[in-house]
Amino acid sequence: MDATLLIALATMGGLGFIFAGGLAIADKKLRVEENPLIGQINDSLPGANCGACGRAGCYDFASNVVNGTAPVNGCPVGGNDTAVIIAEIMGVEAGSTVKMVPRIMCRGGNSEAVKKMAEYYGPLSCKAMDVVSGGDKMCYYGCLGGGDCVEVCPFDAMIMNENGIPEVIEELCTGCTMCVKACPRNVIEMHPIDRNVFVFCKNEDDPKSSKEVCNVSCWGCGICARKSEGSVEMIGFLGHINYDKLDESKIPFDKCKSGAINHLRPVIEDLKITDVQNN
Amino acid sequence: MGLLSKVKSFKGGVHPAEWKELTKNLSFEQMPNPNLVIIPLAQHIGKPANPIVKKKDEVKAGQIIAEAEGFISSPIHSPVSGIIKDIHRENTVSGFPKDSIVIQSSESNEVDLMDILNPETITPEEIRQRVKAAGIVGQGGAAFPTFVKLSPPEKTKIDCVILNGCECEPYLTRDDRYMIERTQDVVNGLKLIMKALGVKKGAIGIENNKSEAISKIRAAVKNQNDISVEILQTKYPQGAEKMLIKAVLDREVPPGKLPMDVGAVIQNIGTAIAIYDSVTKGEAQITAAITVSGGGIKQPKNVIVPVGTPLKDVLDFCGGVKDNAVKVIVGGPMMGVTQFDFGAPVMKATSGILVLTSAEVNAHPETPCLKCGKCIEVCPLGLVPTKLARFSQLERYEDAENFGITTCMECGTCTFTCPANIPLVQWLRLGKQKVLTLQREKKSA
Amino acid sequence: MELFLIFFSASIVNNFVLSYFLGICPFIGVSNKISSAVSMGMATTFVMVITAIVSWLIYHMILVPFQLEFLQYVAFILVIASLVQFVEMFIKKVSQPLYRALGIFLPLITTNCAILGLALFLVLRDYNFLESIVFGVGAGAGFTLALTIMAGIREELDLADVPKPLQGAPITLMVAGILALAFMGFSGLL
Amino acid sequence: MTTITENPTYKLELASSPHVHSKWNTKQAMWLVVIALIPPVISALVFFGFYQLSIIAVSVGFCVGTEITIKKFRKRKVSIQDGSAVITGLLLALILPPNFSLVSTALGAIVAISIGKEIFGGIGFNIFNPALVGRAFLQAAFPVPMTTWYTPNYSVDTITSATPLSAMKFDHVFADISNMFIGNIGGSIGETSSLAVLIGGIFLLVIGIVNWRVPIAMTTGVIVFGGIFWLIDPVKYPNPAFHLFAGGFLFGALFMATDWVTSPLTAKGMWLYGLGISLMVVIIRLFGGLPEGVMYAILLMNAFVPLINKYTRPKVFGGTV
Amino acid sequence: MKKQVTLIKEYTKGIWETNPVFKQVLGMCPTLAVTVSAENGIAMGLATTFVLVFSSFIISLVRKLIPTQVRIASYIVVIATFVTIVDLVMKAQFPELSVALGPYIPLIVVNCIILGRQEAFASKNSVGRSVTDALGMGSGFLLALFMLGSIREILGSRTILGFQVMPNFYEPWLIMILPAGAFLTLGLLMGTFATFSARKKRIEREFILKKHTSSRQIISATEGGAE
Amino acid sequence: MKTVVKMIVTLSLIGIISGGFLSYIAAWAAPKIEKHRKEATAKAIFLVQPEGKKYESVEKIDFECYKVLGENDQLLGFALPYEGNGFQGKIRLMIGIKDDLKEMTGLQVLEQVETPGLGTRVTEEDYLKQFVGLITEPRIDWVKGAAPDKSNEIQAITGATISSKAVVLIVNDGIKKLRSIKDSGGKL
Repeated sequence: MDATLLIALATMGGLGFIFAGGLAIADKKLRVEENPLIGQINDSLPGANCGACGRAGCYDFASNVVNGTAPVNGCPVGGNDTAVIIAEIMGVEAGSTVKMVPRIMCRGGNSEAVKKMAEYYGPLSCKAMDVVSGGDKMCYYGCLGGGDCVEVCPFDAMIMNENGIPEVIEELCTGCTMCVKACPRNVIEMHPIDRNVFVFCKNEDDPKSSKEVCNVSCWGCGICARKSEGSVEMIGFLGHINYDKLDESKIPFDKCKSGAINHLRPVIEDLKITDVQNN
Repeated sequence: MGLLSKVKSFKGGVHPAEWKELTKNLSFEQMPNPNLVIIPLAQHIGKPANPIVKKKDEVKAGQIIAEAEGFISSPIHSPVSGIIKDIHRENTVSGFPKDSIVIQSSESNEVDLMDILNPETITPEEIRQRVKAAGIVGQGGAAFPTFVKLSPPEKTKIDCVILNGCECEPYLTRDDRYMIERTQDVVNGLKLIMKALGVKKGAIGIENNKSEAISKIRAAVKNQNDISVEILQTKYPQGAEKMLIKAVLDREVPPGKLPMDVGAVIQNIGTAIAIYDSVTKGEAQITAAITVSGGGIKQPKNVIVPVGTPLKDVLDFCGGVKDNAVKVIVGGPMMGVTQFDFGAPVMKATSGILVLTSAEVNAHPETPCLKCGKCIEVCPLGLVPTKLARFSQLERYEDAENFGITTCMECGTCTFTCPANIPLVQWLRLGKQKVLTLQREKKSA
Repeated sequence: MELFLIFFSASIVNNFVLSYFLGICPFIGVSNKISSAVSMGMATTFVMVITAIVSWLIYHMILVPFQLEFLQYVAFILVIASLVQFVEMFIKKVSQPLYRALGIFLPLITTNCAILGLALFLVLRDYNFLESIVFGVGAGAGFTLALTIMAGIREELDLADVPKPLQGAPITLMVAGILALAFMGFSGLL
Repeated sequence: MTTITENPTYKLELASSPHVHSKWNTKQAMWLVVIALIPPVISALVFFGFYQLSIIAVSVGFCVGTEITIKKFRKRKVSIQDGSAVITGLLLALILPPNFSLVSTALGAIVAISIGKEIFGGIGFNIFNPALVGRAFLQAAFPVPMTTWYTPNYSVDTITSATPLSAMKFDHVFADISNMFIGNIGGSIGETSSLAVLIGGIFLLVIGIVNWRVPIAMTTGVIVFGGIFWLIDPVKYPNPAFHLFAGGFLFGALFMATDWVTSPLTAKGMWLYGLGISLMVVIIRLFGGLPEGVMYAILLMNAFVPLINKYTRPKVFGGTV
Repeated sequence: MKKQVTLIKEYTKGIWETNPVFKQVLGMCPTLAVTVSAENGIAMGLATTFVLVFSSFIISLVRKLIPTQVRIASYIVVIATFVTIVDLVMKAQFPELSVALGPYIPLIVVNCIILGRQEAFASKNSVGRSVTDALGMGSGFLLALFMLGSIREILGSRTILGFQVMPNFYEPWLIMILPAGAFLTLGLLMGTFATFSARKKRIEREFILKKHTSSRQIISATEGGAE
Repeated sequence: MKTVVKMIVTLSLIGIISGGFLSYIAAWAAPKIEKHRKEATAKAIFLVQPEGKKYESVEKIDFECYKVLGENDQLLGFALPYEGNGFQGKIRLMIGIKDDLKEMTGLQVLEQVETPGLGTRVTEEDYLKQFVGLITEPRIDWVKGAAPDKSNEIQAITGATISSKAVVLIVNDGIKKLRSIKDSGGKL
């Protein structure tokens, strides 16, 4: 038995010696220089090389993260902890500035607001509607109401309201801007969450045209710009709020006939779930 | 006749119901000037024309009201005499509003004409200048400025001009009527084009369902050795440039290339007539010959209307629209655009106005793709529409590009065939636009 | 003929993935694109062949003569782990294109049960040296085949409206289940 | 826009081109397939008795029920009227052995629709033929009842019998071709009568619902591959005609392999697919452990279809992009 | 660098939150192969847990001594040693079980769960924490294997842990003890888990949504402006 | 250089420790494993030779075979572990046969990987007991669907014909091998 033990020790020791030596030499001779970030990220990964991320092993995933082709939270094994570490390595800061949320710059929904001339037949998707004569709404600037932004939101943070215009659920929104990219009309803009005043229109046409297609469009009368001492500027026939100089009290909301310049309705804290349940 | 053995064609395609008998035997009628004409500044591919008139200016019919802007552009002439009412954005038949000149027409029927030239002694350069000055654009639908087509780059060798008499879109009979009523002018127009390009070979491709036109044209070119009449199988989209070249010359135009690159120039029958008229009569392109047809119109007609006439006036001239109409289309039923605003005007390249009833449209609700492969079978360009549409739907534009989406010419055969009624063309058009945008961005970056 | 049967059995009838459940992790992980599936398959086949050779040698030259069969797991896995690491470094140094095409899949192979399973099967079935190599090639081919079919199906499923909870691993497993059903048609071929 | 005219009295549609449409639609095609399945159903009743009607009813019923349930659960539009679930039910019933347990039939139907189709997202997205998935599941779950066959027109004390294929495989007895053509043999409910299958199948071919390439490729393939072995040893191996009319070959070729969803998209692909199926059929029948291989062959080739589609994509007009 | 969580949390996360089978999709080979019966599942789960815990113990103990280049090789040798121990003990003491689990015991060596935990956790944490984590992961794995094994055994052989639970007229589905059945069951089980997670998320969302609709922030169009 | 030394030392050390530890465990386990194996073999042998009391390995042949001895050490017959191809993989049998090689005393299946529920039915008692007292000359045959009427026939299992057949073929092969040794004058 002693012989077996000795041979076993010798064999395993020998194998260990040979392979450690081989790897050591290989490490010295075959080392290839690369982006140190990859190595750092690789070290922070579980290293199981399980392929659960869909990449060919941890190293591949790490280099993909560095190249920007893989998300920092792409490793399901490491979970959240690993994601935070990787994000730190990559210098992706989270939550250092004010939260940005998307705002929909159009109110021309299914109600009387926007004129429709014909019935659209085809896939209910904004991007598809846009290629068929620009959708069935007469306005060529506003929300098409196909709900592409709702569809694309990875956090289910958007809903279509009863008026056929999308709405953001701020609690769920992470500010990923997917909806902004999905909108073929560029109606959705990112704004700091504390901004309250907006021009809810994108129609750049002359007053007559924009008035004709929509009741709630910016008619381009410019009264807000004239009275608000620089809080609002007119670019062409469309008002733009200058958020640097914004003074809410100066804006003549009651003078805007269409209500295109408006503020978000303040959150009414008391109106809670009980009310809805009663309905 | 021995025709069958000689019928040429291409791979793929479909056979939609023709409906040509509605207007096949009706001669052109001249429509009176409307009260108001709307002239979009972008009636052609390329840069929109630049207006040279102001509000309240008085203009005469045939007078230039907008100049060509750059090489690929075309000047625009006033189709009526009257007063400029406004220059602003108006809806157009493409479905998108464009900057337009609105003219209130007056009683006067006076037309400004250019000098008449002799087609026998005219030089190629003179033809090109006249075509440019007359603002002629291709009548095939794309509205490419004809002058540009007649001025190929030095290196490009062109050996054949093909006159496109296929008119493969259902309903439309304009080219058919032109070939029957103005047979000799068509041939003379072709000769002018051949002269302008210095080409010795000309061909007129006609689908074999237009027997009257075929026999008339044949008679007209009997003694011409340089012009041949090619009888083509009646199949959609026989009249597409690439398909026509394939059928007549057996050459394939590579994706992203022009017919010029394989030595061919295609011109529409209507364009040939316009060129002939501009030379022999000095007329600018201020009228459009269109077929007004479909089950939803009271009196189907072939009419010649002033460019800029609102659809409403044309439809009224043809007796008005029946109550069971569901679609009003400008262009053919396969590639045309549905209209929602009858105030939109007829443009230079408008070939027809169709009013269809639901029986003709034969629409069914969309169902999931069953991968039957019929769209692939009929696609004349060898694409896989079902995959491309799905890629475009899922915004996988890179894959779509790899599958050759930019080759698609939106001919509509796939959607026509699709038993699941998937709006393939719509998705393909979307994908194509996105891919082209992405390509441009990549290039500029 | 015997060799052919070993190859056929290892690659199709007793497919490692579909009837022995070996190498499931990469089968689920790396089967989302045909191109990477093929590369992964090639890399695995390559390592399988080398493993077959080396572990046969170690087992028959060292472990059996010294009656150390109980060390086989430790010895085999040490061999595989080091070998894979070594091969990876080597390819990375020698050819960058080859590394990108094949090498990046190598780390994934260390913990691929199919490799260790192969080594153990060699011992269990008492294959001779040549048979071992053929077995390695066959198993690799079978793995590549299963992976490529799955990748093709998954590329197709990317376009499908798969229910959300089933997306990813669950649908892959279920497709594998149906594939296993279909491969049952080959049972009894040998 | 000064010239917008007021809405006319009729409703206008805004849609993408083209604005006309061919006469075919999926729903129509599906119900025509159902019609084409009537001859095999009749042959089933003629040869195996009216009990088979209850199998068919249970199968169809559970297929339809499962589809409705899943669609409701997923909050998707229920599209049962397109007939696809009915077809799956009919196909599944027709490839089961006669006098099969109704409970198991129901299980097969549920599996066929849920695992064969709905997990992929419903009709159009499935990779495998749902009816065959159901049948393969049953074969694996209940191997004994699934391989218990009855002679046609059995008497009260049911007699089990071998199918021509198992007779060929295990006893080297070749059945009479004319009996096989008429259907007077043991086998699955709807597969035995080549005549009935041909009537339905040719109907589909003539009206152009199924592509002719797949059945023709399969027939060619089985004649060639089967013929090669027959020429090598006519005593041991059956002749090609036997292959053609035995088991579920014709049924598979005309109704199963031609399924739009699970067959390749292109003509070239269809040829490859058909030949692949027939090669596997011959191999499994002659050398495999199982007597019949059409089902497995089609399932296997279904798995290859995405790859076939990828590599037989038509050439883009005028060359590559 | 990392938030320190309680040991209890460290343990329970392996069972549900990051369950190695259902969430991380690791260790598929033994999961699928041995779960023909609940008993086999338990045995495999225990064996894996044993190896996992002891490897974690050893590796977290010596984690600072091992140079990175030979890290994987060293870990895997440690793991393989414990697997061999399990194998030998099983052969010696439970020969029947050893036949049933057959060639899958050695494959514990390459079970991604074990190497994964060593790399991700044991090599960075203290002994106590590593062992707790290993126990949690092991329990999660055991739970998953037991569930899968039970379902397959009940449907495939009408029994659970050897006791008949399904009535006699129930005809066992043999497919459940075949590879195909394993794949399908695991797929469905994972789908069910995901459905539950999704439902949990949806309920949370609906709660927020209710709050949202009651305090809607965008004025609807009909409310218009000043007119 | 220091890391190289460290690498080599670490890995070798781990290897040595592991090797030592495992030898220790193996030394403890080996006799037990051997015992289990013997017990399993003995169990199978006495199942196929129910009257046997003792057995010993047959020497000087190149395969495994056991002589089974009765109460008074008289030779009852042989127990032959033999394997061959089944439907899906190898089937390993323990064949019990009388010393004249003309009649079987029993059959046990040691290992098989047949289709569960179908092929695995060859391990069932109903099938195996057919082999008790079965005449092996000229060879064992099988019939399908009906009770056998000859003394060298067994009934194949419905639905598992191939596996049943395979078992018969393996038994025939094994007996043939024994017989050839006996015929060539070899000592069993």
